[in-house]
Amino acid sequence: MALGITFIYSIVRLINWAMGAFYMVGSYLQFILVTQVFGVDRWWLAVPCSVALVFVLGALLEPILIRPMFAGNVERKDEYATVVTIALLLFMTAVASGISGPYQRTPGSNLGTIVLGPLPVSGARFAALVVALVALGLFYLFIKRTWLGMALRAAADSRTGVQIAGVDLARIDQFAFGGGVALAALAGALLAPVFLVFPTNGAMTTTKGFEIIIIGGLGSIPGALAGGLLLGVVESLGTVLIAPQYQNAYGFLLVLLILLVRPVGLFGKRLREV
Amino acid sequence: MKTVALGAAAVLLLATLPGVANPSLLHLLTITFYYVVLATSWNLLAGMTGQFSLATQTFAAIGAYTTGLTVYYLHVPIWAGILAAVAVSLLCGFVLGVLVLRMRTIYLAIATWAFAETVHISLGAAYNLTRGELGLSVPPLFGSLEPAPYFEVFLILAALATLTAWSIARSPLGSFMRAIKDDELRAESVGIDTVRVKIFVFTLTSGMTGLAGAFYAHYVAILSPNIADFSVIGTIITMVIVGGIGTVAAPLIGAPIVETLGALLSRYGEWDLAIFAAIVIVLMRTSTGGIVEAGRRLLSRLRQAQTT
Amino acid sequence: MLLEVRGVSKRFGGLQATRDVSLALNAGEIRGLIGPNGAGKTTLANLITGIYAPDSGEIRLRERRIDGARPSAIAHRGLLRTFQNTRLFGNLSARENLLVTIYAWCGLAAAARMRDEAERRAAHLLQLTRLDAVAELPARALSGGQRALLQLASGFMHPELALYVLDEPFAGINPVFVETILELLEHHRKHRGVAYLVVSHEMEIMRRICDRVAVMIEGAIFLEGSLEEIVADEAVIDAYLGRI
Amino acid sequence: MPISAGSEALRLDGVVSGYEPGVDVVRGASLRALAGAITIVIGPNGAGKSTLLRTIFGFLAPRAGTITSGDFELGGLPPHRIKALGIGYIPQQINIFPSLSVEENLKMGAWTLRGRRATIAERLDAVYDIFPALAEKRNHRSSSLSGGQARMLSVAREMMTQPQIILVDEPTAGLAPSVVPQVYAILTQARTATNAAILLVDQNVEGALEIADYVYVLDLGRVRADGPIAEFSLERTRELIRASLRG
Repeated sequence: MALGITFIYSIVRLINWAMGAFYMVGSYLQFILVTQVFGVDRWWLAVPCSVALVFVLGALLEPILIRPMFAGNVERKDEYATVVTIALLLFMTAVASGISGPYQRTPGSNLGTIVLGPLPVSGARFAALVVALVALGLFYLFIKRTWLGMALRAAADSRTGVQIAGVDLARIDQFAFGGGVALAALAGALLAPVFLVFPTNGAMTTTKGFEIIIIGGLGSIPGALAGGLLLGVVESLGTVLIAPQYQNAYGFLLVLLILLVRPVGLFGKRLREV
Repeated sequence: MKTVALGAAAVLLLATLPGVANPSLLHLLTITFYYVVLATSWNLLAGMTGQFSLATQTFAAIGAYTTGLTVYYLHVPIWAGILAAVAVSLLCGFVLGVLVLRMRTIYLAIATWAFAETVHISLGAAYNLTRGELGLSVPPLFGSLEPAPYFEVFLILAALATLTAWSIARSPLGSFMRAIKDDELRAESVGIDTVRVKIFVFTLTSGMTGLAGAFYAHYVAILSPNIADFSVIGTIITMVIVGGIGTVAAPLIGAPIVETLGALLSRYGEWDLAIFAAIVIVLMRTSTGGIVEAGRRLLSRLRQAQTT
Repeated sequence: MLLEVRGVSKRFGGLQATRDVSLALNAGEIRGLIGPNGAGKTTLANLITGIYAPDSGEIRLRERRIDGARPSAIAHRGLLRTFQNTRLFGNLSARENLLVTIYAWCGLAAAARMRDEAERRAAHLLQLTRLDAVAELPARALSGGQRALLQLASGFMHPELALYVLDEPFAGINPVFVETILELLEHHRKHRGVAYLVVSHEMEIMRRICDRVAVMIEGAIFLEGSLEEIVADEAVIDAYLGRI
Repeated sequence: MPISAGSEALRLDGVVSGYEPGVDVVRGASLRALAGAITIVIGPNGAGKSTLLRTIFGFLAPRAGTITSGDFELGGLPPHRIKALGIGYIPQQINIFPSLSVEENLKMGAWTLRGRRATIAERLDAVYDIFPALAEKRNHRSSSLSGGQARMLSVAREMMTQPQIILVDEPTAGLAPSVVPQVYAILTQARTATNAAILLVDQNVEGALEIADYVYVLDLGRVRADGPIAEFSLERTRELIRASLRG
């Protein structure tokens, strides 16, 4: 999730507040595909389909909602991006609960409980971890080995530079937006059996994503990975050592601590804005 | 002065309403006034100063739960609970502001989001303390839940909030705030201590929201984490955008429209939020002056079309 | 001595933007700063006005260190600047753009007391700059020349303005506005002893107004003197030819 | 669109452009660049030289006037379309992608040729021949390059597509003196080898005069003087600079 937010931010230079909504859509698509089309045993087939559909959705929405920001007719770009993506979040959440109601659903899982060393782990959780790692590997290969991946990395370095090289920046933005929300949908689809499917199920993951970004530093991909790890450790430690019901508060305390000692995050650059 | 007199007249006129209106209308208006306060504080912060907070509803919840919990557990009088609520929300606003407002603007939005969702979830999770979704029972302010006196209280709160916003907007502080929104680096170069102004506004609006939240707690009587739901900030943003972001009148125009529409659409489920969100997106793409400005433009275009 | 810059260096990544720059200005002096593109003129302006903190060296305003201080604190002491691409508060009216400077100086507590004084100064400047007709328009609705003029005028609102750093104040400006700008500069120099550091490539104007000119090349001050002395220096011409 | 030597590759007529509304930086510039020739634009700071190149490459839309290349009107096209027409732009700032390796940077230069593996490999070899320093560091991150090497890379990157028209803005700024002749050698090589039209904006007037074929002097957004290189001796140029410094 944090990777998706960072991915969009580093290229399109905006925070997409609606990430949670795409997570939610990913989980709903997974639910529908598993229960209506593929069946529980072929859940792994449903995952790429859900992700691909959300990618298309993101790529379709970008030109309508985000591109006007760069066309020069928007006076305050940040304000525009923030309000529009928050409105999009509310819109998608409201439509979801309008259609499906507030019920919590689950696509079910064909995986039983696995015992890993001393710890029993739910199969679905474990599968989510494995698939997420595989997907991150593929994402890494895509970014490192393909022309498009190279252009995306280049655009994160310099938006002017890629235009000079002859890249159509509008297409890159569209792809990056689609790709970023597809990453959110991947999380949504994989975690659907664990955290269930309901209209606001993306909120918690988005919050974790933002916390990770402050911890790791805005716009830094290694920061996102390290921040995620640190957040996970602190939350589990807090759960074990203090009290489990405040699990979500530990992360925020960590954020406050980071802001106090190193406001730009672990991997952020110290930059005075001009 | 004329504006103040006009406003005072409108408040007095509204104050007589409980004599004639039915309770459900009074309830609707009471909630509208509550939202006017929240929207005004968000508008001061985001609309006038350019600092996007996503935690307005959270400060309302902090205010509400502070008074709720102190009254419930410590059995202090209600007014002491409300005072504590204001103090705690001011303090939270100040600390968060000091930590975040030195950073680039976007950090405030990210940090307040994380703050808002953490508080929201923790309120539900701290079941032993807050009774979570079951709701904390809070004594009503006036002994009964008869809406008329609450209507008057929230009318006064909304009027005070609007008066505050109005006088700030016309004061040098108001020009500092709008200067920061327009060009923070230049504001700093001209000699404005931008960090101090931002922290001040953030703290002030946090206290204002906390106060409204505290009174709200003693109106609804059963307090649940819903008060901090993200859809609340969505509603607030919608109200301000519809009313014309950055103008003092925005909440006064936006809140009644959104509340009334919401009440009319409530029987169809949550579709009202979808409609509001769609309106916001359309307004952002066409006119940031809000619905009045958009209407004015449409009218003048129609008139032009007629004359040609 | 009004301003003293001593051995100031600033590095951005691999680029040494300024190296060991020293510069001194007296009250009421107009100093020009010229040099080829990328010579570090704007960086120097940013260092003096607190937008960057220098890596080494010190900057003093009336004997007191200001390097590393926030721009607002430096502005408070009477050192203001304009920006190369005119920056204004676009949604504030022209009049409010002027008022903000004075309120920022005196602080909110004293603002009410200063109100009449501030309004009077603003009205006077609006009249001088012939912007009174557009005083109530938002600054973003003004023409390029009007905007440049307003940006400049906003600094003169400061009651204790001592040094005004002007970054390309004449670039792309209609000659009519240029004359008004020059009148303003001269007026405040004569009556209040305001000093100016002017970064500009409009040589004709620089020649008219500057007592002395400093040439910056590759981040360092290469030569100081009258414009005649500078033009006569073969090494400066070499530098402009790109022969370092 | 092959262009024969000496034919007109690029033509500007009365071009007006600028960044801020109401402030024109280029104020009615007219000039042309011939194929197989280096045309230099010199002039004092703020004359609008860089803005002129940015306008040709589509980062700014001209407010008036026309920019034509052959039968194509370039004014108003986005940069990637202009690049696709065979026009390259080497901007003033060092233009590399620091998080990409040196070779990836060069490949990005060949974006419009992507998929044509053989051509790209050929061009890479050619570029490495000219810049052995880059060949040595081909798999390093380009952020590890020195300032001079980074400048070399940003020039080399544009050579990957062998553009018919090359817009060059201050290619030697910040370069060690020893590398400067090399950069000029590349430009002259491009002129003869691919018959490209080169429009060069340079602060290193002396160096640029040595390789130029035609000279334009720009001041305050307009062409003040122009002529073939023979008319611009070093003496006359020094006098021009002196005059403009004098105001």
